[in-house]
Amino acid sequence: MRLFECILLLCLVVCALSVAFTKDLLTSIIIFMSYSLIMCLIWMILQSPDLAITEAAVGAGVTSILFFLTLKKIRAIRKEGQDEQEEG
Amino acid sequence: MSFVQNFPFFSIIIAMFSGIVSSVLDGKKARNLSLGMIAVTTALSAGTLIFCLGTGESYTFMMGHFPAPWGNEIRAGILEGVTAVFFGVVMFLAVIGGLKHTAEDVEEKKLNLFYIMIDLMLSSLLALVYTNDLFTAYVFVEINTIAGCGLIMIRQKGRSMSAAIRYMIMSQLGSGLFLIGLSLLYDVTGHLLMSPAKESVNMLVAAGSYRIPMLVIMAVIGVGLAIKSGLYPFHYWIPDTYGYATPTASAVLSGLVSKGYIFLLIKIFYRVLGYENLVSSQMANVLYVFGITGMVMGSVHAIYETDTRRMTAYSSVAQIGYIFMGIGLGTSHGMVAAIFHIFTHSATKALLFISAVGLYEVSGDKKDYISLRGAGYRNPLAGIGFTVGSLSMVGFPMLSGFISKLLFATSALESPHKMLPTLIVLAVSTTLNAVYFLRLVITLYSRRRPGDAPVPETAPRGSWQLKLAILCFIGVNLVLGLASQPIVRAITDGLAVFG
Amino acid sequence: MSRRKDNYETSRWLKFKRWMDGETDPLSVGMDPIEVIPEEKMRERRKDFARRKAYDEELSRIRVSSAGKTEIMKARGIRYFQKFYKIMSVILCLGIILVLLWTVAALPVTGGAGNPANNEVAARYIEKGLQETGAVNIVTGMILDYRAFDTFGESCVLFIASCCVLVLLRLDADSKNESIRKMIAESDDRHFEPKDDIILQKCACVLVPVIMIFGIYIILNGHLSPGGGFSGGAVLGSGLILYLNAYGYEKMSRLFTEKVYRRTTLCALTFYCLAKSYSFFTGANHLESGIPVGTPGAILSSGLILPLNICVGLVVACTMYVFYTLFRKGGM
Amino acid sequence: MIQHLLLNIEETAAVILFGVGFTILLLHRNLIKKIMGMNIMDTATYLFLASKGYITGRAVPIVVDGVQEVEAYINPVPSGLVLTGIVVSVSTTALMLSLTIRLYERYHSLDLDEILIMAKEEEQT
Repeated sequence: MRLFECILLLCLVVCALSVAFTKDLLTSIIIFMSYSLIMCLIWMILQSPDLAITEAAVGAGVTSILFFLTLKKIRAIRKEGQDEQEEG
Repeated sequence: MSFVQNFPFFSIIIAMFSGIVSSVLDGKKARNLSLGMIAVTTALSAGTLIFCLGTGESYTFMMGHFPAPWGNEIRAGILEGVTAVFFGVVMFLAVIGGLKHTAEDVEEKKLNLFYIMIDLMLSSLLALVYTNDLFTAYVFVEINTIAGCGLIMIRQKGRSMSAAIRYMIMSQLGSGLFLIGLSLLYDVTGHLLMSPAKESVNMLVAAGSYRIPMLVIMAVIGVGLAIKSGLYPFHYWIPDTYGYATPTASAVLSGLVSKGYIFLLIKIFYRVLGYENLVSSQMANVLYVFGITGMVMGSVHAIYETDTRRMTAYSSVAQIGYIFMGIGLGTSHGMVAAIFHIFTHSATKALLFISAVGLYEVSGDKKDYISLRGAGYRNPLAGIGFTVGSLSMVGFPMLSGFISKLLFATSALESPHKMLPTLIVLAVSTTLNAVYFLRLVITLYSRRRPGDAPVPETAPRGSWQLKLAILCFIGVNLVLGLASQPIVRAITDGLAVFG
Repeated sequence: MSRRKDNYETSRWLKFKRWMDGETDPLSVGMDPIEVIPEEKMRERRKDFARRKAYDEELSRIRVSSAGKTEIMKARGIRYFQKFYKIMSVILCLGIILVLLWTVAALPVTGGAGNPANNEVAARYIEKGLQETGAVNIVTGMILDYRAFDTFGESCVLFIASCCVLVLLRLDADSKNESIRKMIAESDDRHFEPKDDIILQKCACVLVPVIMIFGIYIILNGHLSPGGGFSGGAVLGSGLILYLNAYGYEKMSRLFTEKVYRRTTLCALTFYCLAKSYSFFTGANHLESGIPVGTPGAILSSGLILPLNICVGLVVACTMYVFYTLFRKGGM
Repeated sequence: MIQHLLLNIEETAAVILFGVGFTILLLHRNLIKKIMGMNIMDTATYLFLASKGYITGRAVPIVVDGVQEVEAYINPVPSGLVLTGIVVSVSTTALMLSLTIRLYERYHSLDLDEILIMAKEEEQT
């Protein structure tokens, strides 16, 4: 169990670093989502199911949805801008 | 237990409740509710203050059925009472003074949301003043931050939104550091309430254990709250934030929000970490150095600015430097001076921002200070208000700034190592203050030149609310300047029972 | 590129590397990747912006600034600053980590029963929590009874954040300029809204009730099992979002409008505020609160905790849903 | 020191994550990355707190079979604090993301420095 926990913690650090270094935003959001899920597992190991359930619903769920929506909105705005440019 | 002792709790809850109710009201009703709420909470705080002055002691108030180390608690004393009354008064006048501009700057349908921010801002400030629990402090710091961000970006201009995101980023950095400091503190003491936490901190210090964590805790909490209150090296968000928000928001943010954090910092230093530990661990000296750098650099930046409101904002950086210098002096007199300067600065800065609005109104809303030439004749009351504020900042006798400078100077005489640098920096900073504030005042009262931009023909639009607010602020300044003795005594007494 | 061998071209490593660099995006076929813009493009981009400004009604008054000398100077200054930035960021990161590691090395060992944090405070929560609060889940009992003021503050944080998002993203139909933008936003949204996607609808048909029931279970059993108002509310909110995605705004508006949102949050928060004020007031004045604790373990037990959990759950579910709709189209 | 760090492996990981998140929040230029950095920083603090409540060999703080000895359960305080903290961080995330959307609508950029320059130019002209 201890070994498993260490591996998970290592994964966390790797995820955090790759969030910092990936160039594509969608990729980094997905990595961030998996970061939340790993965090949720660690909290399960640390005997706090309350936190795990909240993190799964909020961190991996709602926060990621909000990030995705932001990205989508930005794409929509960008598209609009491009259309306008072509017309002009 | 007398009924008056419930008042701090009532004031926090009333402020929160009116915020919640405002979400379904329309703008005007929300405004009236908000104004009424601020008046009521100020009265309640005054009641608390009178009660505490009568007993001369502080008391704790259980939030729930469980006593100290288990349940939440708030605590009220003379110092808390004075601060709460003062915050209430400044908030009320700032809201009154900016009423007309608020209605112009905010979309009509979103006006009630603005007053929700004001209500929750006041409740969080009161909670920060009264709280006796570290984690409650964290939660209300967050409310304060988000409400502050809301107040900045409610104007929905490009510049104010970019200022808002900058403010949010810096505040989040501060909150993150503050939270990790709390976690470390919880780890080594096992308490979140201030009084038990202080007991175990004292035990740890006496036993000499956990030296490194204690040092890091002090550093991290100090830096976190210093970032949030805008001490010099972390001040980059201040000019944009104060310069481009709606007038009420500028006055509230500069006058109250940063002061709330500083008050919390003083509270944590006194009631948890122990001021003597702070002094012996050299953290006080670090704050002192930051403070005196800020005093000089803030003023230098202000001299280079041409936009009046940004200039005033940079002067805030310098004044926050004064407060941290007072904390860093390491004597109780220095602390009294710092707390008195909190009051001075919030009254004066709010006065400056509000009367600057009155001057802009008659000069065609130009940002440049040159365009204010002659504005003092066009809107006399705002001109007088701005002059009084400037003179107070410079340290003119009879006004509040003079008293706080006097207090700083006398307290500096007590600490032999810091006496010389403090006095020199005080003199330099006062000179620099005089340079840019008097330049502004002279501009206000100089004749217009032929090349100046034409002044709009409209008569001075200064509403009666603005005039009332300016008059009251001048009054507050004079009270702080002329009748400073009882206030200083109250602060001294309050600090004595604070630890 | 052309001189590379075929097997390298198709190797997984290259694909992975490209994916990491954001060149190709296997996950979003047909969508253009949003990447971090290199500095060289900045001036170009700013010109784009200037051109775009002409279309913008609000910004039309602002004259397109000619790319004068100052601008180039600024861009160059920023480029130098950025290199400095990168080096500084690494140094700062390492510095913070080292200081904190130095601290951690001096902290008590994790998992030790005798650590300072495991003192009489935690002991009382465990030993007497069941009798004093009636909650089987000690954490819930702690946050909703012993330290309820914090939790009330926390709901206010959520409330004020939703107010700020409303300020930023709600498009009111009244004002002239905004109405145009609302139309744009709506027409845009229809691009993305799946119209009668049969697979999604059938899946949602099965999943939405399950998610809802799970969310309600978490809320109602907050004092008996892991979970509580907040996590349950988030689950409920995501159920609502799924329903919205499958069936569209029209069907949703029969069930949930802005009025419903406002009233629900108002009622829930008012009840929360009044209930907790009553309990704080009686507690501080040493009065009996008169709220029965009930038999621990039963669903109707533990005094105010169950209704408070329901309130928090409602607020959170509504807020999450409202965040979603505001982000998507700026209204409900 | 290294040995002690290995004993406190959760805290070690937490402070490393804190440093990474802090740096992303402070110095990354992309706004969305900044927000993610803020989230990483917050969750790192929560991991730190949660590991402070953990006691080896003890169970979840939910009373089972009426056992109410201190020796049976882990410390419930940090869990409660973290629950509160998670709500705070999701609220600030939503607020900052909505600000990002508004800024992108206006300036068509996610780069904070660029946004600040453009805002300044817009003001001056």
